[in-house]
Order: sequence, then C-alpha cells, then structure tokens
Amino acid sequence: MNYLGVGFKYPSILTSIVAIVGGFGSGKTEVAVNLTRFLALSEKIPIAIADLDLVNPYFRSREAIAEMEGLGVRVIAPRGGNFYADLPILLPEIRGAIEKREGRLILDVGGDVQGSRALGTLSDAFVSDKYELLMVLNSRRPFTSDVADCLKTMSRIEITAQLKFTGIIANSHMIDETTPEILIEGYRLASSVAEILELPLVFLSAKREILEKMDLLQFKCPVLPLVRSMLKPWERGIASPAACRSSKDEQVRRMTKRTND
Amino acid sequence: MAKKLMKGNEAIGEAAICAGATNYFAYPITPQSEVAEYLSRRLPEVGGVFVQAESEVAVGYMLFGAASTGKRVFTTSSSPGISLMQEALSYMAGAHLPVVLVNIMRGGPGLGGILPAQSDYFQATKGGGHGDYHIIVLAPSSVQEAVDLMILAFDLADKYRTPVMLIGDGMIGQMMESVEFPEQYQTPPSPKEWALTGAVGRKPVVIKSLFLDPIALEKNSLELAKKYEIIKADEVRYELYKVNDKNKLLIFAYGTMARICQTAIDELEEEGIGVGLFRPISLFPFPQKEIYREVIKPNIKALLTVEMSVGQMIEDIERCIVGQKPLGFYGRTGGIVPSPDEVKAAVKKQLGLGK
Amino acid sequence: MAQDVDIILSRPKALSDNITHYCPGCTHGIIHRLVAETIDELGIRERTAGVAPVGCSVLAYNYFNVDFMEAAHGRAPAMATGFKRLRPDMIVFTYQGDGDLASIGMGEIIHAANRGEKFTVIFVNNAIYGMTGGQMAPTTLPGQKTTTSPLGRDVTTAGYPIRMAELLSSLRTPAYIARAAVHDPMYIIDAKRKIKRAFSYQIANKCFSLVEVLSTCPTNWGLSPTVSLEWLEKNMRPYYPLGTFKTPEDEVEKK
Amino acid sequence: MPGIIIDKLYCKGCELCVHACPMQIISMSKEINQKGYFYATVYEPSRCIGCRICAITCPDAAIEVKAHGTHFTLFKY
Repeated sequence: MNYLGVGFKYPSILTSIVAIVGGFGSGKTEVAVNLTRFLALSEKIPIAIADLDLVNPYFRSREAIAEMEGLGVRVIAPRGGNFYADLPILLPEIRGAIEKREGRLILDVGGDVQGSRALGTLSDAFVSDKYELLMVLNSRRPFTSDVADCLKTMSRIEITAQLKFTGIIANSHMIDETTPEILIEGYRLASSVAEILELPLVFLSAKREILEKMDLLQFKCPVLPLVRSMLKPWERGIASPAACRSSKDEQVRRMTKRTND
Repeated sequence: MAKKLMKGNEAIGEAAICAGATNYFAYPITPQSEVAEYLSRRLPEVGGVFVQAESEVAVGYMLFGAASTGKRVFTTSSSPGISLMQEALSYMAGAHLPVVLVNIMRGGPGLGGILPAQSDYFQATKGGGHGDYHIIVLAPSSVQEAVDLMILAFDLADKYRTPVMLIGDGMIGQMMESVEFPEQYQTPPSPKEWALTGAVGRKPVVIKSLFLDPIALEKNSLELAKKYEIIKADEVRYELYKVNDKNKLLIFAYGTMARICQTAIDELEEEGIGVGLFRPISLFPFPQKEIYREVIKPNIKALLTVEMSVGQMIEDIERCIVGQKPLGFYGRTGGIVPSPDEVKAAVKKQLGLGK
Repeated sequence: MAQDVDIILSRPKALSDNITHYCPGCTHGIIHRLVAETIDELGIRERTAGVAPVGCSVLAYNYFNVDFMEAAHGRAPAMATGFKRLRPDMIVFTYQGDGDLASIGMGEIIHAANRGEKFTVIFVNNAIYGMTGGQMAPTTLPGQKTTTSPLGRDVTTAGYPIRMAELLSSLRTPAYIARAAVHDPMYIIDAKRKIKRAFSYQIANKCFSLVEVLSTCPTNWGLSPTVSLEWLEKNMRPYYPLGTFKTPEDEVEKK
Repeated sequence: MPGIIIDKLYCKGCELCVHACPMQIISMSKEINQKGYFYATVYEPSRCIGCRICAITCPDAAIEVKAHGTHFTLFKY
C-alpha cells in the first residue's frame, strides 16, 4: 500500500458507517469502491459496501461485486433478476447493517437530491457521532462548479437526506482527461467549501497515475489514489495498452462529411 | 468555454438549449429520464418551456402544435416511448414540420430491459409510422458527438422541414465524458413564413397532413420524396477509422458499438491484423455509395457488421455491397454489449484465422 | 335617416366563403357560426389558431378564416397545449366531436384540463359517430340504436354515456366548464353566450375553458332536420343537463 | 323596416328557419337553385319583424338581417 512514497498521508476513517454522497458524476461510486478496497486491504475488521444508488441505471457499485467479494468485502446490492432493474429497490439488509454498526459499512448513495432521498428513508437508523456523511465535489460538473453552487447543492442534499454533512472529499476529474491543474482547481474549491461550512476536507482522491506525477505535499489533506472500476465497454483495465484513449476522442468527434471524389 | 464533464443525457439537454431549442415536451422513461430532470432545472433559467406530458402519445402532438409556431422544439425518450410517438411522427413528416427527437435505445421488443441496445434501427430508418415518409437519423458515438449532432439536428430539421432523430444506445445517455459547447452558434430567426402566427394581412395558414384528393396527396408524397433525394445527396455523414490499403477486413458499426470495435481494431493491429472501421453517422441518409467505394477496394477480403441487435443495419449494408465481398455478422442484444474480445474473435473467424 | 340600411346580422368575417360539407340541417354549422361570431365580436381573428379534429368536423379548417392545424384523432388538446405554451399571446381553440374527445382523446382532454391549459375547447356532442357512419359513441344514449348497437346501447356491456362536462368539472384545477344546446333559438343564444364567455376567460389568461354543445346528426339519426331538434330536446336534454358546471370564480368563493 | 336576405347558394334547404320564424313568413322556394334543390325564401317580407331568429337558427350562415333606420330588438345576441 505504500506505492505513493514517503510523506503520503492516507485518509483515516474512525466511524463505523461512511455514507458517500455527491452530485451526479462527482465520482462518488468510484470513490466508494476505492475507499472500500483501501479499507479492506488495510484493516482486519469486517467491511461491507451497500449500493444505495437507486436512481442511476448504469455504472453502479453493484458492477464491482466480483472484485469486492474477492477482497472479502460483503456487498449489499440487488442480485439476480433485480440486478438490472430500474426499480428503486431499497434492500432491507441495508437498514440492518446500519443499525448493527459492526466493522465498516460504506454506503454508495445515488447522485444529487434525487439519489439522497434513499438516505432520507434510512435517516432514523443513524446515530449522531457514529457516522460520516461525506460530500464528493467535482469542480468540472454542472451544479458544483463554484462555491455558491456547491453550497446550494449540499444544502439541498442535507434537507433531503435528513442528515448533516461531516466532511468533504475533493474528487475533481474529467475521467481520462484529468490533469494536475484540474486536481488543484478542485482542491481549492473543496478547501473553500470546507472552510465556509467548518467541515474537514477528509481526503482528496484522484487516479493513481496523476498523483504519481504530482507533489503531494501541496495538499494539506490525506490523499486516496483511485483505480478505475467503472469502465466503459470499450475501455480496458489499467494494465491494458488501450486504456489511455484520450487522444482518440478528437478523432471520434470529427465528423466526416461526404465529399465528391 | 471550459470543458465540462457531463452525462450524455444532460449534454443532449444542454446542446438543445445551445441550439435555441428551449421548448421541451417529454414523459419519463429509463434510461433517459435525466434529460427531463436536468432540463426541469435548466429551462426556467433560460425562460424555456417544459411540459411533462401525460403520455408519449400526447408528447408527439404537443411537439406538432409547438412546432407549428415555427420555434425549435424537441423531445427525448427511449424505445417503448418512441413507439408511442410513431403516429405523431408520421403526421409531422406529412405536415413538413421541423422537430427533433432523441431515442436513447434500450433493449426490446416490448418492455424489454433498460440496458443499452441498437434494436430500433429498423423503426428509425425505415419509418415506424404509416405512410411514405422518412426522417433523418443521426447516430453519435460519444457525448461530444451527441452535442454536435444535436445542434446539427435542429439545423437540418429547419432546413428540410422534417423530423430528425438522434439515436443513441443507452450507453450514450448514461456515460460521462468531457464536452465543449460551441460559443459561436447563432440560432436562425423564427417564426418562419409557414408557421401559424395569426392571419394578419394574409390568408389563413393550415398545417395538416390530410389530403382527401388523391392527386393532392400524391403531390405531397412526391414533395416528400424529392426532399429525401436531396437529403440523400447532401447529408450523408460517416467516419473512417484506420482504413488503409493494408486492411484485409472492414467492420461496419455505429454508435458506441463503433468505439468497442475501435479498441478491438487497435489490439488486432498490434497482432498484425489490419482492420478498418466504417462508421455511418447518418443512418438515414445511409452512406450507400461511400460504403460501396470502400468495399470494392482490392485489399478488402471480408466484411463484418457488428451491432447491439440480432442484425438490422446489416440489411442496409447488404443493399450497399451488392454481394461484392463475403459479409459476416456479430451481434449481442437484450442489453448485452459485445466486448472488444468478442469482436476480435468474430474478426478472426471471418478472416478464417482459426478459433 | 330612414333611407339608411343597417345590416344587423350577417355572415361573420371569421367564417370563410366556403360552403360546408355538412348535411342539411346539421347543427355543426350553427356551432361554427357561433364560434366565428365570437371571434369577430372579440376582435381576435388575426391572433386565433384553431385545431381541427378527426370526425365530421375534420375539414373545419376550410370553414374558418383563421390559422389552423389538423390533429390526429383525439390529440387536439395535446396539440393546442404545445402551441399555446409557446404562443401564450395567441387565442387557441379546439373543435372536437364526442368520438374524438370522449373516446380516443379522453387522456389528452383530461390532462389538458387538469394542467389548466389556457385554451378553449368546443366539444360537439351528438351522441353518435358521424364521420364513420353512425356507430356507437361514448355519449350514445342508453337504448339508442346505432350501426354498432343495432338493438340499442346496452349499458351492461357498453356502460352509460359519459357526461364530459360533469366529469371535467370534478377536477380541482380552476376552469370554465359549461353545457349548451343548439336545437332552439333560445338555446342557441345561450350557447353563444357560453362560448363567448369561454373565449373571454382565455383572453384574460384565466383558465382552461370548455363548452359542450348538444348537437344533432339528422343523417345518422335517420330523422329530418326539424324532427332531429325535437329528438335532441326529448332524449338528450334529460340525460345531459344544460348549465354552467364550473367557473374559476367558484374557486375564489370557496376560499 | 326590417328585412332578411337569404343567400340561395349557401342555403341547403334544411327548413330549420321555416320552423323557427315566429311570423311564419319563410317557406321553401318553388324553383330549385343551381345545385338542384329547393331553398328558403321569404314570401311575406312586409311582415318581417327583424327578430333575427331565422339567421340565428341557420346552420349555413346564409341569412342576412337588415333594418332601415332605428331598430329595436327584443333580446341581446
């Protein structure tokens, strides 16, 4: 786990329940899966991840079931025929897991206000001081691209979820086109929001390849390196030579108009 | 404007606003409900109109009525919803109304499933409604292209006074990619001379598709046919990927299927197998002559069509290649997306390279 | 002065010069005229758009001197919604029969009314399908013989005729809903007032408005035009009471 | 003095005006119009009271009501 070198500070999670929320496309599912993987590799206590994303039909943490289970993580997500359902299925096991409070439970909550409604129905199961409610901020997304928008979105989510935020996660990204500048821009935005709300910046997360190129001491918060789990059908895992395809997007964009030749 | 990270469905909504189409009528259906959710937040900011209709049937006619004002109007839906709009689509084509529809395809037939598919090709390109008509069909393969084609769709709809459909499988709607919106785009002025603006100093205008006199009906159908001939001549769009004179095989694929084929082609290239991709962007008009031109090149030994269906576009490919080269097919459907490995295996099989 | 000639009633300007295709004595023509007179009197001809239905009045666009759209069967309220939302400054009306509005277009009319779309509906109820040749309509009276109910409408299998004005006035959304008839000059005058009131609410951007007009179909009823008027009075009037069922002012009073 | 003019091109001969006229001064013509049917005509114009009921009843807007000088009406229309 020490591949990032000396001076690197991993996030430390002390509560048994961690609910990860954010706007659509903030990368919260990727963050939840990676945080779970990190905890599973570094802690000896039982770890579980629950898919509370009832609003997104594709790219949900349930896609990573096999990998998570391989690490000994308990995955609470619809199975069988309901795996693909576009029904808002809230599994009864999730409430049970929240109330039991053993080991660590990571909740991957759906995006935005619509997604956080699922948290609202469970809010009475949470006990204050025993959970973290973390907001994932991506400065490259509509509705969270400046401080005012972030505050508006967060207050809407708090009202719907009926829970208070306990921290912020800086996760600015543009998927394959993420640059160090985008990370720094997102770090600044998340720091400002954290300062205004008097909340800790719990960690900054980004793809491992980018973090390796950067001076991590400029971030005054812990850092979580990400390995992408939510891949598009034409993308290969990190090891594949075809994985870095940003240059091709330009080609894809170009439309060839018929010419008389 | 800085690049933004957007879900296909949101980007489609924003592209419409960019094209000056702030008039949206829709009914929720997975996997494209985010368009309505996004626009219900954005349209009030730009003074637009959003009506959540009681059904897709009603959506079709709200579009008809709204388009009759001469303003830019659009809807988004997914396969079963698009089926319900076919009636109105036939009426709008017959009445020469410009309107843009987006179909974020899911698996069918019937209620099917919610995962991506390309099984509405026939419906879109051959006309799902009744009568002698066609609509322009554009198929993006990335979120950025969805934005570009969405804006183009409004221009084409106005230019030819015809419905235009942007057709993307569920992946296009659901995936996140970086996008940029054109800053220079100028929306052409409205209302148009054919629109209903009140009979002030002119005879009343009637927008209709009813022609009880067979001579008049035939005349209208011939006008439509003439329009389609111009569209076929001027609006063909396609893209070639790694097409060169060393290729042994040419793949035909559109939408996200084409991107999966690109990964397969890159990896086959490393194995020393030269494969090119012909990606139709306009499905109607179909790049008939252009496909024939590529197919007859002497280095091409075999052809392969790959679709997220049991084989629909392949019928158009067969029409284009007139039996010149052996044509194979690989497809998965019902929401199963073929992997690059499956495409590679199909290419090798078609080239007779074992496995 | 005595030599001056005043025209005190003539063909309204909002009617075109075309002779209608309606059968002799069909009261569609009266209703067309009432709408046209209303448009003239309110001075809105140059900013009015009509929506024609499928049914006997499918060619209504030929008879009015205003812009028109031709809808698919039952969809006129959806079309009017789309148009009016984009051009709230224009005056929009649909002209629909009972098959169009109360059968195939039931969904569209209920939801347009419920959203409070600010257009006017002229709903012509003659208790039969006229265009297709006298089949049973949702408003056909119990026991009434039609080509598809040759023994008379059987309410045990076809249900009772739908009273659209009452049904729509049960919606909570403010609206103007009234029923009139055109089988007698006295009632025609009343129908005109209701139609004018409906358009006035629209001009004031107040609410959805609908006037159900009881009308005759001499040809498909198999009766002479004058006997048709009596049939309407004797059979339709008792089942379809005339009156104003809902006004937007009711809502104010309730508060 | 009031009076009515019936446009025989628009008249379809439905006879609704004949029955509606309170003075019973309208009847069907003895000759047919260009289209081949009998149309309504006024046979006692001097008895017309200008009440407008015929025009109000006519489904084909074929009747025009005129008046010479000041004309009082019994009802608003």
